[in-house]
Amino acid sequence: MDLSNYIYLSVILFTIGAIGVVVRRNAIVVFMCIELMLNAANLAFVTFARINGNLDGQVASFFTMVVAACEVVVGLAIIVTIYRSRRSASVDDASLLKR
Amino acid sequence: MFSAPVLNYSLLAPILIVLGGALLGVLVEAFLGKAIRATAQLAISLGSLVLAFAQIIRIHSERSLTAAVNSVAIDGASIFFQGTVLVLAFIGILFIADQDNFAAQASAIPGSEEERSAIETGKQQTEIFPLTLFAVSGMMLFPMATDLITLFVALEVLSLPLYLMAGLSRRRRLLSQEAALKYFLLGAFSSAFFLFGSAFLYGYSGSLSLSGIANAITAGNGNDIFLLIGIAFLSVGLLFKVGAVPFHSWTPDVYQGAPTPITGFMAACTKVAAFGATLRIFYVGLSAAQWEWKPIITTISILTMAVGAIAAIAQRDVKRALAFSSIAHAGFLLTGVIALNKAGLQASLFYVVAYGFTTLGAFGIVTLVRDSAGEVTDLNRWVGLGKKSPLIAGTFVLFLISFAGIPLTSGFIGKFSLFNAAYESGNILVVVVGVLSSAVAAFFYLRIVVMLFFTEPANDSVTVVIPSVMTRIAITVCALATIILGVYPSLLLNTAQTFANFLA
Amino acid sequence: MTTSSHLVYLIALPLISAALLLLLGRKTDKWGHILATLVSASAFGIGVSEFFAMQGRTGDARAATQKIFSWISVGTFKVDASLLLDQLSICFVLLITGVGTLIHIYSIAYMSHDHDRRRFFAYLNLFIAAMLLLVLGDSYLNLYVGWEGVGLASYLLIGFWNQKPAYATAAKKAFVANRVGDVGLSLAIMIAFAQFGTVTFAGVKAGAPHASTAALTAIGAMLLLAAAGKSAQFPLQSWLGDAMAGPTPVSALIHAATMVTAGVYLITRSNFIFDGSSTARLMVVIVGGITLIFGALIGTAKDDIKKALAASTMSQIGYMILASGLGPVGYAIAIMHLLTHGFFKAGMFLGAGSVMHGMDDEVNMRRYGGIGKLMPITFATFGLGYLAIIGVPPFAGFYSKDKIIELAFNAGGTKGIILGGATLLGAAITAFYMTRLIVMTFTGAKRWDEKAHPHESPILMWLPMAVLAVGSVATGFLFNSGNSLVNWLAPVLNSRNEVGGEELMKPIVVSALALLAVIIGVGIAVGMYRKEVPVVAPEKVSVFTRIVRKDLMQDAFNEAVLMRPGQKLTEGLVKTDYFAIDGLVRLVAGIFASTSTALRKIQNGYVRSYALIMVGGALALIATIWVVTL
Amino acid sequence: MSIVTTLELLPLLGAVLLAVIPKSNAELAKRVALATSLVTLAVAGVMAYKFQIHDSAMQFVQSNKWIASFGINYAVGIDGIALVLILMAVVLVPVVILAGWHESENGKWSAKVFYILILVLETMMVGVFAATDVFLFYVIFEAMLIPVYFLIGGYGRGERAAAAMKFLLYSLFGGLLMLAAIIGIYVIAGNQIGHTFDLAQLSTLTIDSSTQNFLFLGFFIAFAIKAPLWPLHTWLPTAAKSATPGTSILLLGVLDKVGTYGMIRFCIALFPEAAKTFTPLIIVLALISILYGAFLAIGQKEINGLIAFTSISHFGFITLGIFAMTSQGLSGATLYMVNHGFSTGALFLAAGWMVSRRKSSNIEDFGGLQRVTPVLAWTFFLAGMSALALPGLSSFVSEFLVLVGTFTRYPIAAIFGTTGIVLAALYVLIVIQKSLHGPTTPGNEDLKDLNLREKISVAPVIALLVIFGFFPKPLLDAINPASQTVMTHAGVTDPAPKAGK
Repeated sequence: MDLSNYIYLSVILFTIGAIGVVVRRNAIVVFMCIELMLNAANLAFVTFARINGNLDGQVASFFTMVVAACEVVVGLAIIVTIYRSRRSASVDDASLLKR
Repeated sequence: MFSAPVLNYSLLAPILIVLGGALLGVLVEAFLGKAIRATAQLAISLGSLVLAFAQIIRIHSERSLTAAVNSVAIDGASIFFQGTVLVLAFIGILFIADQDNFAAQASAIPGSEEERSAIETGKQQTEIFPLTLFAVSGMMLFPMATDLITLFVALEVLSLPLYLMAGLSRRRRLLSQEAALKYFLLGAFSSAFFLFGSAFLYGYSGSLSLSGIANAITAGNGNDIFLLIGIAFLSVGLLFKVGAVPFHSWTPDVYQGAPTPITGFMAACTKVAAFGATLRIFYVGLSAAQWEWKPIITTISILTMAVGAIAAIAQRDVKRALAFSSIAHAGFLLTGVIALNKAGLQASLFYVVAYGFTTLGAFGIVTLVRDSAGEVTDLNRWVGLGKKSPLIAGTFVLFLISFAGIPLTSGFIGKFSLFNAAYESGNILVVVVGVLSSAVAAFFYLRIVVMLFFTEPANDSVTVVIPSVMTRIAITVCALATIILGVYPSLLLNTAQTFANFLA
Repeated sequence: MTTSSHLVYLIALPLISAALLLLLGRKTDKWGHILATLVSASAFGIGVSEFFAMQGRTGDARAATQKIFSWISVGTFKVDASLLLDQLSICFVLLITGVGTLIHIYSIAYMSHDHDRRRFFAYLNLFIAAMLLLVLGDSYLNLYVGWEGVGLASYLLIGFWNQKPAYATAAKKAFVANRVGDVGLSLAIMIAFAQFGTVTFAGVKAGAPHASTAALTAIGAMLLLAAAGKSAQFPLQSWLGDAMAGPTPVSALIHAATMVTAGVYLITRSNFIFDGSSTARLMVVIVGGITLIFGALIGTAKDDIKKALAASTMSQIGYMILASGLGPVGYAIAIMHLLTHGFFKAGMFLGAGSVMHGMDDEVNMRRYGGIGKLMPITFATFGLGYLAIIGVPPFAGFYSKDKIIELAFNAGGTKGIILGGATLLGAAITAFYMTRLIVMTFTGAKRWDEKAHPHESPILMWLPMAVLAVGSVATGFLFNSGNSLVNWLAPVLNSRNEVGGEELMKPIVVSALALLAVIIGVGIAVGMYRKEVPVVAPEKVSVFTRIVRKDLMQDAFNEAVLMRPGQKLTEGLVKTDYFAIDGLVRLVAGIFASTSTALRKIQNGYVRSYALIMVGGALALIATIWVVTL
Repeated sequence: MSIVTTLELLPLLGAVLLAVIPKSNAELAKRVALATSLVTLAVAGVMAYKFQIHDSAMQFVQSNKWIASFGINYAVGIDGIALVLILMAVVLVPVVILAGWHESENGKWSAKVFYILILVLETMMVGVFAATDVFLFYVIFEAMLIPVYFLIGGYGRGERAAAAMKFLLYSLFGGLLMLAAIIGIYVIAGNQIGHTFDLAQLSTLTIDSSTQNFLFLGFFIAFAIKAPLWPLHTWLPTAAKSATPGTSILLLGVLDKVGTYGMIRFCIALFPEAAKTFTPLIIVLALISILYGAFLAIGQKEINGLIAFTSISHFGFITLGIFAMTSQGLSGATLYMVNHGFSTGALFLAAGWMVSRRKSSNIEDFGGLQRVTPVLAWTFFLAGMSALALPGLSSFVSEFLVLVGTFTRYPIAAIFGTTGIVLAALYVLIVIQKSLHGPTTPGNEDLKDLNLREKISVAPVIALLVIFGFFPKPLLDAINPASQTVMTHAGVTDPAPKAGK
């Protein structure tokens, strides 16, 4: 079947992720949406690897996963601390810094 | 069919040393007693930076693309940027060394018994040092990376530690943690864009390396939509890091929330690294597609200069104000990207150094202005500081004047060379907007001068703490650099000229 | 041309003494007035010796020049500080230094009670120096320096008692009116330079024949404006009356004998300009004619003895200006009247001063009366001056004024009739108001209150008066006998011997008419004022009288047309500056400030809105690139 | 090393010396400052003596590499125009120091800071007129703002902070426009003759007219702000009202001349064509300034504001003379710069003394001073006479030269300009009457007259006003060759007399 559909899919996933980041309040969910965007990128990489007929894209996707994992570690650490200190994971509550 | 990758360790030595230092720092943090921990950490960090710099000097004339299987370039620009990052990081660490700024135990809940005891018993955790070193290594890698993967990895390596460091303030921890959260979420968000952009560039060119992309663009037989999306999203990632409008929103909040020494470190070193990468990407990878991206980068640079300058006027918090001024400066630096000529590169090299010193110094001064509850960043309470401690206030004014780009300071030479490069490349509009917005910015800087010197002090308990030796050294160095680079810029300009080249 | 080496002393001496008296200040109070008088006298001495030296020389050699130093030299604009003493300027030198010295002497006594006498004499010397420079300068620019110099001296002397606000205002008024005239002089010089590439009299004279009539007319008009300012001619006449605020010797020297006649000097000196433009001459004549009637009318209603004399001065100078507008010989006649007038008017002013001296500074003639008996010498000298001015033969005024009337009639056609009529009318009115003055002051019953003790002035005061009186008797005959003065001046003014123009009527007839006019004027005056004079000016008088008392509305006019609009304009501009120009700047600043606040509001602290902004930005990026690449 | 450089270094040396002496010893600081400025004056005298009067080329030239990679040199050299302006500056500085002996005392900082700022400023004043490298000129042009900013803000009166801010922002705005223009011409040079900022070389460029117009405006606006030309003038009165007399003298007397000097040295020299294009507009602006400034001076209730507006009127005359582009106009304008420096200096000194004695700067509060403080009154009177360009005082020569020079090319403009002399008489005489004449207003009875120090400080200025009034030759001889060079470069000649013989 036509490979370009995978591209469309990745674009759709990325868009969903982006929308999620903008509309969802819970920090965890926001973070998930970002992960979704990363994976959309992965999908694009793999597909393009297939289209271009070289492996670079797939290699890239592995790197991405690793980096994403690190990001999870750091991200959760931050979110947890926030949650512990203010008993809420809502990103809207964290809005003391303004103006 | 796979051949084991060959690494040229001697050329990679600087960055490896820093990484090594970072790992060592982790071990120290784990095993050394609290008595000597801090000292050891400081020694290790500074030591590794010095060593790394020595290596830089050793390899300063080396040129190679194959140091790490074609994914990093050892060329003039990368060496210069690495050197700059190291020097600025060194000064940054001198500020960081003042442990009083950082949470004794990041994991402890703010105001909890646990935290209090940690402070009393001096169980000060010092993970800040290895984190800094990790960030530095990322910052060194970012400007030298020549393929999208390495760029992405470097980007994350420099960002992740910063996210954490932003949350480590001892006082106002809620704000600090909030800053960390915002920085992290938005940072990750932007790197997603970066990654997605890289994917599409790869899709367009079938190659991950900048040179490959460049060739593909010149060849011109790819799907332009991919190229377009690629450029756009990649730019989003980069512009976020340099803090350009409209991807700047995080800057004021994070700058305000993060511990001031970290803010200074971020403001200076991140800009260097980010612009290093940006310049390389646009000069090496995308120069052939300049007709696509020049207009938008021009628009963005204009927007950034204007918004940065104008928004600063109404700020009441010194750190936010400096954040906006750093945004404005990002705008000026972008003119160097648009110039897309050697002059532009040289100017940018000079500018990042000049700006780095000045901005570090400025934030360094902010750390000194305190009351019983720690730093005072409310500008209205800085009123009359010139009477209480003329020297500190005077130095701060010096930095402001340099920001404003008044002659005989490094800021002026930087602006001049950037605008000159932009004008040469025919972007006269940018130059005009540039000069006008610096006029606007000047108004804001002068307002601070008036507060410091010409307004009667409101007698509340704002004091200036006697700076620790290291802070004093750091500030002095920054001030001297600001003046010397303004009065006799040839020292650096010539160096910049020799190093202003990319290997493709 | 003879080159002389000591002309400069004429100016240097009084200038130095003025500087000394001003710089050394009170230290010189004791001998300051002596020094000043001696200096003035020695200047007169030099003048006389120069005069006789001149007599000794013939033809072109009579004129003497001295280059002192090169003053300004830029491109082709070269002006030397150099002096020219010719037949014309020597007349003035003698008048200025001669009358000047007499008045110095007079002032020693007159000002003896003023503890600033030294400053007064310094100013007088300053004036002498400036006035000499005015008449000795060999170029229009040098003349300009003297021109403004006398203006300054006049300003300082009118305002000598400037602690009285009215006096200070009078001084300012005089200066400003003169400045208006100076605009004319400056422009005349500029046009001259643009036309001839030089501003020396010789240069301009040489160039004049080659210049277009339009240019000459322009220069002439501008010179006339200058003359009007300095000589209180219509329409710049209004300052002279107020200038009487100055001490009386000043009025005598500056505002009667010398400075105010500088305008006449300027025009006669520029004869080569006016010869080239009949239009310019016509303007001169008109201005002169108007002023001589104007001044005479004002004179009829003045109760202040000095202001009455001032009005008469204005009118007499009108005669001179008129004459100088009537062709070659006119210049000479004008100068003749100028000289005679210098004597009798100065004399009468000193007389007035002497009266005031005796009446402790009372100036209102309605409070005089019958003083003649108490001040016989003053009365006598004044009387001689009086006979001279109204033109009774053989007194000085008769010769000069008669010539002018004759000239006026011979101007030809209706012009001649009008001008002649005007001069005749002027003569009649002059006779009227002068008689009125004499009658009210010296004759009739005494109207002063008991405090005043009129007494004859000391010798230092009456001696100068006497000398001047002699002058006002003899000079006319002297100048006229064998046309001596006209011939003397001929080389400079190329004035021919006989009175030009076609004779309308025989000279003897003109003289008869003039005499008739005088008799009528005197008769009316005697008729009106021989009987009791009310001590306060009667209120119920004709509109005409009221207008005349208000100096024919000259001040009202200036206020309504110049002052008030000027003040309005100033206030308007001050507001404009604040609200419009500076306001615009403030507006811009305000815009920036508000934009900044708006931007601050966008920074609302919500991560999600930041993310939204980023997404928007990203989309904008794509959109723009799209547009660009299309 | 060129004597010009020595002249620049001397005050700087003094400043360094001041920096090390104790803050407490104000008297010593004053003495050191005065001594330095006097030595500088002496050296300047030597320079003037060595100056070859008939040589129209730049003299005492010196050029060292500064920023090699941009072809920027420390290049100085002076011609007649620069010479007379430098002399004016170095004469005024000691006068200012001596006259304002106590000026530094009620400031925000110690006296020594005040004098350090003054001396640094003197260095820059010499440098800005001597610079023959456009970049060097710009650097000094901008850097000069800083000491003045602190002099106004730190030692001024009233709304000093706001005034200092307004001053600096206006100047900075203009300066930045000029920076853009400088970069522009630098780039053009790079394309034509290689990267340089050397004035002489830059003036040989061939620039197409539209670019030339833009670059010209970049320079001109900056200069029109400095030497305030209507409508860019509003900062000046504010500054003059707040600054100390000394600062005002240096600001209006010297710094603002950088504007008019720049018009000659840069606007006309670098962009002759554009200069011709804009001449009509500029002449109109100049005339507006002349009359507008005069009217507002008449309308002022505050004495320093009045002086400021008279200066705006005078700057109008100077600009008029410059752009008349005749030898009389140019030389006259240059001479005018010098004379205005002295006469405004004298005015500010006298006004300053009046204000400091009366503790008020409202004209209404003075009155009858001639009876109370005769010497002070005479000083003010003479300064005023020179402000209205009374013949016999130096300002007359320059004003008349400007007008006659203008008339030969633009008669109408000259006529309008000439009407300004009536207004001048008004604004001077009105303030003189209000402050010196009339009965002594209550509160002024026991004002002190000038003391010896004050007399000594103002005497030379008055003397110069009189001497140059009768003997301007030395100055003109120095200026003429330079202005000739400007004209020949701009390719204009004086109009010939109309009535040829």
